[in-house]
Amino acid sequence: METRVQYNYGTAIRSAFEYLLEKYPEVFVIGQGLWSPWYVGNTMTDLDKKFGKSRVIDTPVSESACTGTAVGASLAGMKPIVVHPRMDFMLYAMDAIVNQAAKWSHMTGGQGHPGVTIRAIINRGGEQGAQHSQALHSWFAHVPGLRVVMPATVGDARDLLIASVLCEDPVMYIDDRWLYDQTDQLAPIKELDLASLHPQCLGVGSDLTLVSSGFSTRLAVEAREALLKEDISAEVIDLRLLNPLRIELIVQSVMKTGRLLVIDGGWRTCGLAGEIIASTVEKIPVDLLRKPPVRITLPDAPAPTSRVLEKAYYPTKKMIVSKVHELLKC
Amino acid sequence: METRVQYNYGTAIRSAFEYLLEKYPEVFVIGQGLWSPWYVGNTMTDLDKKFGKSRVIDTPVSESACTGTAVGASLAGMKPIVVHPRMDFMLYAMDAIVNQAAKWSHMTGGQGHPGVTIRAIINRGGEQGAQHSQALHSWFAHVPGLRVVMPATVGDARDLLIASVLCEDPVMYIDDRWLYDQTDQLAPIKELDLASLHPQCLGVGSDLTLVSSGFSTRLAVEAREALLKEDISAEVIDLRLLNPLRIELIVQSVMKTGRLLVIDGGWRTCGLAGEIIASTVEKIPVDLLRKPPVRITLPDAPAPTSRVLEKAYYPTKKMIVSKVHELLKC
Amino acid sequence: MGVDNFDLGALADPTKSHDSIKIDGEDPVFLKSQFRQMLTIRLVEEHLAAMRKEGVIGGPVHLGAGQEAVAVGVSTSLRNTDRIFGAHRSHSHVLAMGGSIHGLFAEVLGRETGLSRGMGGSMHLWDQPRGFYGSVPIVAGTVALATGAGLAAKMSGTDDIGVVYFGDGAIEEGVVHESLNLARMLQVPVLFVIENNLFSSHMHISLRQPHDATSRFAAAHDIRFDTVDGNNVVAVKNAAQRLINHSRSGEGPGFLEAVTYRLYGHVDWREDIDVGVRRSTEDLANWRKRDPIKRLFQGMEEAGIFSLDEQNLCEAEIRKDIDEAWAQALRDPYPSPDTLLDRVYTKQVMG
Amino acid sequence: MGVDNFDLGALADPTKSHDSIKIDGEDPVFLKSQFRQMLTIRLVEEHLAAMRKEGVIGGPVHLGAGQEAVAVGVSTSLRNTDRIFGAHRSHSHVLAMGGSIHGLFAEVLGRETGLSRGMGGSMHLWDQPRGFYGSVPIVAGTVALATGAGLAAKMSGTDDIGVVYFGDGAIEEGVVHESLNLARMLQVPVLFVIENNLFSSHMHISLRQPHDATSRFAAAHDIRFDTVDGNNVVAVKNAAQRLINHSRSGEGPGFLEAVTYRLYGHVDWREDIDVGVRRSTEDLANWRKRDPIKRLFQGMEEAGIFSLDEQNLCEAEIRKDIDEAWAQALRDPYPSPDTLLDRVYTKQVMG
Ligand SMILES: Cc1ncc(C[n+]2csc(CCOP(=O)(O)OP(=O)(O)O)c2C)c(N)n1
Ligand SMILES: Cc1ncc(C[n+]2csc(CCOP(=O)(O)OP(=O)(O)O)c2C)c(N)n1
Ligand SMILES: [Mg+2]
Ligand SMILES: [Mg+2]
Repeated sequence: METRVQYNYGTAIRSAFEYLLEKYPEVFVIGQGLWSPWYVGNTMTDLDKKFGKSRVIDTPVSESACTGTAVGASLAGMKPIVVHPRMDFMLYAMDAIVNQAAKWSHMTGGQGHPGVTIRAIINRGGEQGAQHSQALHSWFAHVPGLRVVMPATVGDARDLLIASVLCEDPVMYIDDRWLYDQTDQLAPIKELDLASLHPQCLGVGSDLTLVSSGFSTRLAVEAREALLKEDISAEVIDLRLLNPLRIELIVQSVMKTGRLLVIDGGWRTCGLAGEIIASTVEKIPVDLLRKPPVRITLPDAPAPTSRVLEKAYYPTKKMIVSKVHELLKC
Repeated sequence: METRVQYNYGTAIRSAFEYLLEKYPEVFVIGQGLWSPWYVGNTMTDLDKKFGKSRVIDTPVSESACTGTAVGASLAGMKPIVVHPRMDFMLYAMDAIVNQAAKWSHMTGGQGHPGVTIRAIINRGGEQGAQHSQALHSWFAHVPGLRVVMPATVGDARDLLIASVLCEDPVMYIDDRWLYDQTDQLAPIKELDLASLHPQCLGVGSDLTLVSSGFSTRLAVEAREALLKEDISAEVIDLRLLNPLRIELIVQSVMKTGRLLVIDGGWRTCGLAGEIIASTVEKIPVDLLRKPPVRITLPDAPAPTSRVLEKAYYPTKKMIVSKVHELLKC
Repeated sequence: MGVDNFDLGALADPTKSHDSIKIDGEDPVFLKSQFRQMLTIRLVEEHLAAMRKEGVIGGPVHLGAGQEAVAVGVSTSLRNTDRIFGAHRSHSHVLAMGGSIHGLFAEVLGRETGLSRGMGGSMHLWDQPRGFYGSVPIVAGTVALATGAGLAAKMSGTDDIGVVYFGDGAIEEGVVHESLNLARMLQVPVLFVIENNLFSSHMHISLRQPHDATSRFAAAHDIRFDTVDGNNVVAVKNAAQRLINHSRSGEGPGFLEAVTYRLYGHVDWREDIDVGVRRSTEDLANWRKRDPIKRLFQGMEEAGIFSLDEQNLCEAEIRKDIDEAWAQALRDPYPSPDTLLDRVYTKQVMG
Repeated sequence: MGVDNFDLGALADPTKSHDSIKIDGEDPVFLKSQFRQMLTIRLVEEHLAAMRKEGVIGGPVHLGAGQEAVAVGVSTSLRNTDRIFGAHRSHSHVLAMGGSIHGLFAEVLGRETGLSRGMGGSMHLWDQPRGFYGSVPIVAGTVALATGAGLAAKMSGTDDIGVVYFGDGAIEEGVVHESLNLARMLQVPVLFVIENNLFSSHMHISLRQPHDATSRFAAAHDIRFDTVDGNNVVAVKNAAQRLINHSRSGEGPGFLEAVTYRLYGHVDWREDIDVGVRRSTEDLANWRKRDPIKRLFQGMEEAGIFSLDEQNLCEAEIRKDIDEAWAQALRDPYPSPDTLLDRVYTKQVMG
């Protein structure tokens, strides 16, 4: 029998870094806070000491050049990971990500492969406010050429980071600090192929379909458990990969349940939740839908600071449960 | 009777600049190419000569600082317009737009008003390729705090630019060079209030609803005319304002027609077309939909250069007409 | 191409500049007010440190204790029609313009009566009536904004200026370099104040830049600059005044590099001794000898214009203000949750 | 802080440096190959100008005629394991590394046989087997990329270097300043080659920067630099060689400012005489006297190692190559429209 080891989401990420840095000399990590004990939680502790400061590089406050440097290194055969301790800071690095990394393969006729991994951390709450709380995954899902990964489970936190780094395309790996305390027993590492990754069903159900990714999946799983106690059976589908989006499993599920609720921790307009609804309804005969699909997202407002407003701002398990009640009414 | 004057889309924009610069001393324009005869088509010809180079400012190649400077000037009571001759270049300016302009009102408790207008030109085709062709309006529609305007008609090109500049919020005004040759007779300028702007119906119909904005609206209008010849009656709704999005008119129309086709010149995943579909189906009893809604967008690929690929890349009137045929098939 | 002054030398050496501030020729009344302002800022921040440690404050506070002479010295020449911008470490910038302690406290506590009406917390301050046009925690996020606010002043024909406080870390962001060039080309009246405290969070400047004098960039951009001991309020004041006069009289931007040190760590109450390089207990002890408040006190005491008793009295008065302001802020209401969407736009969407 | 050399002076003066190139001590065979390369690039670009004017070429071409000495001089010290990046005006950068004329033509015409397989056109070139890692039209878009490619070489333990060609406009983008600092701090083997042609599209450098010597930024970032007459291939070659040796031997980045001028306007075949300031007919005539090809010819002719006949023969051979390559490219197939989605990702999504 395989021996399984206990991890939390944070240490699972760290173990992926360790695996990559040990096995692949082309891997290096660059970003702000990598020599600090606090910047990225417990996900990179002492990696600089173990692998040296020339492979785990802390940097000046220069998101644009650091990201571009990683893109360039990847074109030259390295497998760099650039770390942004907050996704908000990446707004300085959009050219490197969107104009360069995402386009290079296409523009060069498939000859250039910027296999860079961009680790973007969602780090919200704690009264940090509008510039320190953003979850911009929908933006990156909009950009062809990027792969976007959003692990919800401890296992995916580790294995999808490895798959991202080994992938020859530019990958946005988006983790959420609200997940770091989740624990699980993990089997030994298997290298996965990102191009053949599917969404996963984290709980079978027949009354309705819940779709989500990242931290929202945790809420969905918790809501499913609460609903089970009321004899409501929700199917939970965790997206994992937002770009290219694979919708088949969701379509199948909604064909079965006839009801769809999408939960997303990003903004509503032109966001992921709307995309899931649109992609699903496009593919389903209208008479199989029992109710109009519904989404729970952030309200279309920047993140507030004051704790009372933060409480009103973020989706909760309770909101999901009560939306499900509405959806199942008559 | 009002006297009407002949404009094309390009000269209509220029007349808006002229009106604003003449009437409002707080208005100034800053951006690349403003002293050039070719950068921005015919939309700003000789404004620098008429109003002086200190109010019509050509700049170094520094999109980030120029945009931030306009944001700061607007906080201090000016009504600046920053011009980006290609939307692609704005990827360097995302911090100023998304972290700053979009958030300032909220973060300061409604005290700071960055009433800046950011004119972003979609300037594609002509074998210019992936970094010179982007239409990122869906991104900006995703960001609360920004207003996003996309004029499709000659009248809107003029009047919505004026409304954008007079608005106290940050506005992305997005025009498309493929529209510049459209002509119309315009009545004298009336100052509109962006906050009370609605989508407009550009052609009543009963068989299906076409929704679009910007250049896609031109395609939709042309397709409507072609369809009329086959006795197919399409309702065309032009969005005008993408953020905050106002969906009521579309919902009403689809309640009537039961069929929805959205056309958008941006990418598909997490884009505007999907949002329109999601927002509409959420609000409509499922049994009123006769067919699953459909969208026509760019394929999820960067813009190619080679002319044969360009031809395959961009939506056309023909594609709309044939999609409509499918939608109406039994 | 020879450039001779890329390094701060003694200005960055914590064993230097422990001497009392030379106050010859300065007005005693004025000096006492500078002292009082600096002490107020210090005590306010110490209070915030304690309350954050206790958990009463829910969000991060970036304390500038040790750096008070910069904002106080610069603000001497500012007025409330100027347009001043800060960053994540901006309590001093607001208070030095006469900002309300209660307004700051209420904001840090997320109350409706706060400077930003409870929508900003410590990292997003707004006090426009006093000339403070806002601070935000995106590093370098306000540098171009201040340039624009200065440009606006120029275009309106006033002699007001833009001001932005930023750090030795912020100058590593490309937008700062773009802003310096743009400000210079448009001859914008804006003062770039760099509080060079030698650190960007855990990273000493030697880990981030090949030289520690950031004014080398002002030189490269042809912007008039000065470099001063940022823990000497008189020196800061005089240099700022010269640069501000230069901008007010239409001669374009200025750049003031004030070398200083923060006595707390990067965020909250800790000292960050264990973090990064060159932030040793010894260094910190030395920088404490260079405390801008202590050194001004010594200078005034030696000149016979101020005494320990006066200082104690002053301190007691400030503490009373702080206690009252804090107590009031704790009683103040939070914003109502149903206002969450009210300020996303200036006007709500209308029918 | 004194900096004494912020301005290009005579190097930017079109009435100066009309003299023939001094070739003392240079190998004649080598010089002739430099000449041939420059002439090839010139004739290729003149052909492109004509074909663009005729409408045979569908997309924009940014011609660097007049600037050939830069790429040719620099490439002398490069090898195909280096990692070279360009921008919108990069025909010369590819050709100087031995890139195929036919590959370039086919690319400009959008054919499958092009350097980028018809997916890039003139503004997106790729020739990795010859060390060319790509060019793109986003101004300054490749500067950080080249830094990364240089870093990769260093990490792999080779003495290959990164190289990036960019312009006096590009240096106004913040990312360039960030890259200079990062390259310096990580001691990256990368050569920043700035082709200072005094213009960014219609804007003369005096409208955009307070000084015209961009190497002042290299100085501020503590990067070794040199400034040369970019129309003198020998001077470029020697300066580049020194800086490249410095990088190859592990001493970090270098910065080469080559002052030059483009004989065409910003884009396509026009001369842009009417546009902007300081691009007068007179200036252009003077810069033609400073033509890098003409001046090398003169130098070689005066030294008795080259003649008009030899030049004519050389030109005829090149023209033949060009005609053949063009004819072939016109016959080559376009990419098939159903490959539109094939290269968005390296692998297609699988079942
Ligand atoms: C764009 C961005 N990058 C990184 C950070 C994280 N960060 C917050 S403060 C800080 C240090 C900035 O140093 P400096 O500008 O010297 O200011 P100081 O903290 O010394 O006052 C950093 C890196 C951020 N807030 N924004
Ligand atoms: C980010 C961005 N901003 C603006 C442009 C428009 N543009 C194209 S080339 C150019 C001039 C660049 O000048 P320089 O770097 O000196 O290169 P040169 O054209 O002189 O070779 C500009 C502004 C662009 N392509 N990308
Ligand atoms: Mg600092
Ligand atoms: Mg140039």
